[in-house]
Amino acid sequence: MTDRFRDKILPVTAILLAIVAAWYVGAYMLNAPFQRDLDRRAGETPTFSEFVVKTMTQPKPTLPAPHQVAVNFYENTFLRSVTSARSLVYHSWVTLSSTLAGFAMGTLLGIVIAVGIVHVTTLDRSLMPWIITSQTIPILALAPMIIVVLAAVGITGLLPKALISTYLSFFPVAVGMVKGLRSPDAIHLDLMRTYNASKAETFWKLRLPASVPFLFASMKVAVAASLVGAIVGELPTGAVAGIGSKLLSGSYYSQTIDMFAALVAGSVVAVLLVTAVGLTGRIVERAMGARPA
Amino acid sequence: MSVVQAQGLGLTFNTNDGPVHALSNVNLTIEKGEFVSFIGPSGCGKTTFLRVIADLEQPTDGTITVNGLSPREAREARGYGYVFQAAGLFPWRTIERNVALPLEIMGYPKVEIAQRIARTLDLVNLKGFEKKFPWQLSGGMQQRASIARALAFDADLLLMDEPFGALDEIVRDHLNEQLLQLWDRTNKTICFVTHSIPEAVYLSTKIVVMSPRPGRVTDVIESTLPKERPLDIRESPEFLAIAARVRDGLRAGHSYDD
Amino acid sequence: MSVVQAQGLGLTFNTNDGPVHALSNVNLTIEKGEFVSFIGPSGCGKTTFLRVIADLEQPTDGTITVNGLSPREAREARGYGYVFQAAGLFPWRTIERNVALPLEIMGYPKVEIAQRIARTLDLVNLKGFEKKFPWQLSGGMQQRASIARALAFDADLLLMDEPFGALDEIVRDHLNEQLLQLWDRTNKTICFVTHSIPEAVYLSTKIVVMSPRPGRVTDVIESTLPKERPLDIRESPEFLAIAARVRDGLRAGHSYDD
Amino acid sequence: ADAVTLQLKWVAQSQFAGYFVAKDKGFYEEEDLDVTIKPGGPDIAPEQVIAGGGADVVVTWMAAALAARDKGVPLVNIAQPYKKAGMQLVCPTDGPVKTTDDFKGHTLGVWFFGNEYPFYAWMNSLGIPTEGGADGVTVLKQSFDVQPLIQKQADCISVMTYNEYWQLIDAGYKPEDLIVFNYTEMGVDLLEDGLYVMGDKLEDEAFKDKMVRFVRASMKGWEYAIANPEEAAGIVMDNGGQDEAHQVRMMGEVAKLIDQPDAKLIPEAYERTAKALLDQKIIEKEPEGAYTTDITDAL
Amino acid sequence: MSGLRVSWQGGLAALLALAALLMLPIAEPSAGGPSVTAAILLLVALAIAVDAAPAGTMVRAAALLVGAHAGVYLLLGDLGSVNGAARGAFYLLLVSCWLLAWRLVSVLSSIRAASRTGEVALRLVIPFLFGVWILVLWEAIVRGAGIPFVLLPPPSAIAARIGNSLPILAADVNQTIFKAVLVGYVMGCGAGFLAAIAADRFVFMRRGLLPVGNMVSALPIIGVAPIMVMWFGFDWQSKAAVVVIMTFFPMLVNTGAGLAASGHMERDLMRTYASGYWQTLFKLRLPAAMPFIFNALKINSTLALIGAIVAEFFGTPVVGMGFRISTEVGRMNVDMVWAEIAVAALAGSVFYGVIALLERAVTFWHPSIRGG
Ligand SMILES: Nc1ncnc2c1ncn2[C@@H]1O[C@H](COP(=O)(O)OP(=O)(O)OP(=O)(O)O)[C@@H](O)[C@H]1O
Ligand SMILES: Nc1ncnc2c1ncn2[C@@H]1O[C@H](COP(=O)(O)OP(=O)(O)OP(=O)(O)O)[C@@H](O)[C@H]1O
Ligand SMILES: Cc1ncc(C[n+]2csc(CCO)c2C)c(N)n1
Ligand SMILES: [Mg+2]
Ligand SMILES: [Mg+2]
Repeated sequence: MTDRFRDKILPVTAILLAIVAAWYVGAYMLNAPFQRDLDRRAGETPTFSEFVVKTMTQPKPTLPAPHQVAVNFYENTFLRSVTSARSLVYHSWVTLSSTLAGFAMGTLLGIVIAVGIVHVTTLDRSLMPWIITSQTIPILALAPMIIVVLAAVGITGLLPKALISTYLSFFPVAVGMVKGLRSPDAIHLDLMRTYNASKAETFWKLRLPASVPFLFASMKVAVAASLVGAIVGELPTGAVAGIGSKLLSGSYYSQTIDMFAALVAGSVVAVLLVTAVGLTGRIVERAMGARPA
Repeated sequence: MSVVQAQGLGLTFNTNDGPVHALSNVNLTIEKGEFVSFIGPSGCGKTTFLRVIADLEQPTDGTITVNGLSPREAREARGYGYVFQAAGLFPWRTIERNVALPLEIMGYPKVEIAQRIARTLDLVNLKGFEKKFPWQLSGGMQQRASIARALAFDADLLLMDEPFGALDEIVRDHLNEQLLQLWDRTNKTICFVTHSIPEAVYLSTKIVVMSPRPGRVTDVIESTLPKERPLDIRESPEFLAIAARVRDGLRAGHSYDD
Repeated sequence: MSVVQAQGLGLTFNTNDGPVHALSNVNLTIEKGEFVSFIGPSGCGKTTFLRVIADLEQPTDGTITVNGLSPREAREARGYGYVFQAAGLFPWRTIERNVALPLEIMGYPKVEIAQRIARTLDLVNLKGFEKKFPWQLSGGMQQRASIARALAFDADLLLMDEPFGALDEIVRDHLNEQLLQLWDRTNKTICFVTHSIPEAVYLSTKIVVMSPRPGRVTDVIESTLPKERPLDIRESPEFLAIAARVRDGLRAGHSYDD
Repeated sequence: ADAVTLQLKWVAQSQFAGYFVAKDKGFYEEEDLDVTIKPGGPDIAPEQVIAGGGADVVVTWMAAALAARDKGVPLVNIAQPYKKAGMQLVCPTDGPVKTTDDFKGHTLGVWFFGNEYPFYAWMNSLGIPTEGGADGVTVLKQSFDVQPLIQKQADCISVMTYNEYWQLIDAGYKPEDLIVFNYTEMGVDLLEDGLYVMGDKLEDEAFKDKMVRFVRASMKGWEYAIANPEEAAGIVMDNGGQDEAHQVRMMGEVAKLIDQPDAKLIPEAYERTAKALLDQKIIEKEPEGAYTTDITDAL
Repeated sequence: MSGLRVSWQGGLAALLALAALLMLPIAEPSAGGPSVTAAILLLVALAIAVDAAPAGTMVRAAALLVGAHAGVYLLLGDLGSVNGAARGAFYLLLVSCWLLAWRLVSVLSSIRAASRTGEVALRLVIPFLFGVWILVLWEAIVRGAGIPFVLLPPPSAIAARIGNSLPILAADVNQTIFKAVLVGYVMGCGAGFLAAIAADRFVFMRRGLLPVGNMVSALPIIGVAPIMVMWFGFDWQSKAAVVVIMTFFPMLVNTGAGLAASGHMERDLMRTYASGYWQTLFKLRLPAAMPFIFNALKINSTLALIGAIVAEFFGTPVVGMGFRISTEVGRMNVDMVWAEIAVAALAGSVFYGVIALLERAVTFWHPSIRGG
């Protein structure tokens, strides 16, 4: 118990406290100029402590103070029914579902592409450059057009958002897996050759297990990218539901506190997702007899 | 039909600082059922030659046939088993699953796989270590696991690259005997790299002595020992004579003789 | 003061399917300037014992001191050089840069590093391969490079785990002699694992015979051979007597004696 | 019922209250229409949506519609609910800009995405270059909020009378703290929210009839919304609007821009818009047939 | 082994060309008339015939090259300027030409180049052909089916737009890539790398920093970009900040995985030298981590570009690729949007290529580079 405290809780709290402290200082510094303008126009001359309090209680601050965000986050997470459009849980769930769909499709696509590239020379030579090019297309710039086009052919709802997540997440997986699938030692590949193992057997028995560290590193990046994709995909749908829509509607009205609460919700989802992938990775590696470090 | 037939075989590696002539003008014929040992100074091309037979390296000169086919065709016919110089076990498989690997690939039925694992692990004296991962084994145990892996399936040609290098004398003697029995019983052809002159003489029907830079065959000694070889044959004068000849060949190939 | 002093030393590995007793109740004292060989069946704990001395493994029972310090302190004082059972060269470094590695870490000056590289690579007969990468070397050459790496710096204690396992007899004899000379000249203490009984007898002042499951010391033989040892001492009756005693100890430790 | 899909130019807010009210109050149903309203957003171009077949009718600004027409999307204005433009430029009184003469050398926030034309037309008429430097103005692509002013990143910013202006007020500016340049008052405005359809579809009488019914119901919605701003704002909130008090206020301002809910396009305003766009080479050819009064005449 | 060897691509192409013959004309109205149609059919037939004949590889490749490309060139020309005029025969012949190009790529892929330059040339030509055909199909379908310009312009229009907007494109590239992307990329990768080292070195940091790092991973640009504009102003600095945030996490994760990738024996070896943390890091663990680190560098090279462009959708000066894209969409200048996208794709590919070359040089020892 005390070990747990020393090893886990203490460091995380310490770092979080440091961030919160820096955040307060930042909130003061960023909100102060506007507060000064306000006071000047109103002809007020508050004392320093009054002034500090004012910078922390603006309704639409440039940088909301942590407690403002915390209160908003708490209200919108715990005090609302989870089906209400004002509940962050509801919005997080909407985002999470398209993230997971996109992540699953992206990971699969990434692996399939990597397998193709590693096994088929023609693909390696002709496809890889264009996959790279595809990622340099600012998909987020095209996201609205894509959503529009898909809506025109009748695809709406979860799928278009998930497709954007897929697009963003398949690339890290493909790049990592190409590397991973090519990483077996020469001696192991030679061994498989001596058995005249088919490509499929070499893949399942050697290349895939050898690529596991690369796969999980890539999947962590991919799941985070999926989340970003899902959030961005929610913007052009008219801001109906999801963390992205909260961010968007917050930004129209400069409701920075709402925006930050939504950002916090997004980050919590991210931590959960990345941690889940990390844990899965560790379980898989343990099952594969990895030697403790 | 000869199992291996090499003619004017040469292999040159291109490296960052110039070519390395690993093999040059190697002529050698190995008949079915022979037990051939390769002996020679470190770096003389023994491993390279085995790799050429196994179609893991492409010769740059000359020709070679394996079972009358090109090495590639022979490999595709799963004509041989190979024990590498390093164990090369898959770290994510337990010992028994490592031994099962070639059997799975060659499509043996489940029951038979289990039997063969048990039999070969017993042969190399690794009973009780089935469920361990490679890094939990000592160096010699890993090497034995890799031998078990190559013996688990029935290949007519066995290529063994210093399989007993990390084993103590007693185990080595034991495995030498086992190998001879196996060879005798199954009429396999065996190509065997070793650094031990007594081992080479004890096991082989033919000893190939090589010398380095460039790697070539300097002597081929046909053994006159009977096929039946008790361990104490190693004290016989015939045995010692052959050993002396091998030692001379070996010494001649060396760059220093201090 | 003894260099290594082990008392009631035991080490148990916890594995997925139960504990493995790698060492149990090992008592051993090694004095400065001794050349100690460890010999024993595969898996009896030789490597483990060396690793305990080197502070790479923590004993679960008993005590051990190295140079009067704990293994950890001794390691931090850079008290020893270690040659692993496998070569363990860094693939991104050429051979000479691999040999340079410990020298860089220990802060030797540039000029001296160059000299030492040249000297030790010459010693193991790898001249001309300075600029090659490890995968361009044969197995024996890699092993020699790793020996060179351990000999390049001046450690009072050398731990060598089957350093000559992949070498042919001629090179082995050569390196045996070189090692003896070095030991004689520098008064190092050497712990040497080998599977070759003649090698153990030829080199050592003390031979430790071990037996497995659990690994323990079954015999400690103090050599009566003189310090000056020409190669042909190996035919002397004294030599053969010691060798026989080692062989008996080894055989006794084995589970099968067929 | 006949299906109609309407694509808005922006998110659900009182700017589009008439359509939401018409749907909510059943005015569309009365006309035997089944209307789907798709909200827009910062990167949705209604012109693209309609060209791709994603909508039957769109709400957009005339400048954007004519630009699309120039690119081969045959958009036709069938009704113009907004008579006046709501866009204006505001500068704080304590800032450097007091009159149009003070613009030189300062930074102005402008909305792009097709909303920049009135600004450039105005600068053109003032003869001020927009490439920056001491003699010109530096243009900043403004985000859709009022932060650039609060942050003092721009000396003046664009606002809508019905939206961002009130956000400034909410942020603590008083009306007397702000200098306002209103495009309509300066006579350099371009027509804003109008209803547009694809010209080729208008050849179909049934479609035309559908549009007549649609516009009629929509304008009924606007009338109702102007008369009942609180209720209209509530309906907007039900459809995804944010901040009820703000929506009520927006409804009041929007009513001023709509003026008469007869949906008739004023030809002079159209001519002015087309000329400004031609002058700035935003469109290349003089637009023809870009509007029709057939629908509004049939109301 | 003489006689005819018809590849499946060739056979299918011949069948399609025959079918097209029955469904003429190509377009309504046809710009070139029957003589052009005849020429196309002739070219295709000739290419198929030469490919099937026992000719040398080079001859066959040349015939296919000419047949496929001259054929499709005439085909597109025959469409004239009328959009949406294509008929069934047009698509049949299009696919027929495409199959010939496919066959060409297969023939080229099978060539074992004798020289190094030949090898390099092949490595370039094959993806180039692949790309050319993406564009050709795009052009043909957009024009043939008459897809509205504002939805998807044909590549020819995009190329024309690139041609006469070079100064604008150059200014945008300078603003977005040379300022925001490069600065942000270097800082973001650097920060991720240092954070991974800190987390590795100090248990405290590992426990505390990694969860926080994970949080950063999900900060969506849409939420972050406005905040960065608040903090760093509307010029490129705020875009660079967005890039920093986007590239931080992949680097953190991959460096972390890489630092765990060195072998046990190697680490034991360093212990026997009583090598300090930093020495072990620099001499063993970082080199062993390089394949992972380059993974992150590659992923980040494309992420950085996306991030900088999208960040410009918020507040920016009136220059930059993202600014141009969002503005020109609103103006219905979709060709300009695609011109920027094309430039972004080109710049991104070059960026990626440079990193891939660097990777080959640095991790030459890794099995994936030595050939796996
Ligand atoms: N991949 C390679 N690239 C370059 N040179 C190589 C390569 N593999 C082997 N060599 C060189 O070829 C020569 C022969 O190597 P080989 O491995 O066949 O020797 P060996 O006889 O098996 O030696 P050992 O007994 O030490 O294992 C050596 O000089 C070695 O340096
Ligand atoms: N990390 C480990 N985890 C579990 N068991 C281990 C581990 N390392 C070694 N062992 C076990 O400890 C015993 C002794 O191993 P060790 O490596 O010391 O043997 P050795 O005497 O060096 O043998 P060899 O001559 O084959 O190298 C073996 O039974 C081995 O399975
Ligand atoms: C796509 C698009 N972007 C901006 C505007 C300008 N504008 C008009 S209303 C409004 C919302 C606040 O009232 C804004 C920003 C627009 N019309 N369409
Ligand atoms: Mg070898
Ligand atoms: Mg050992």
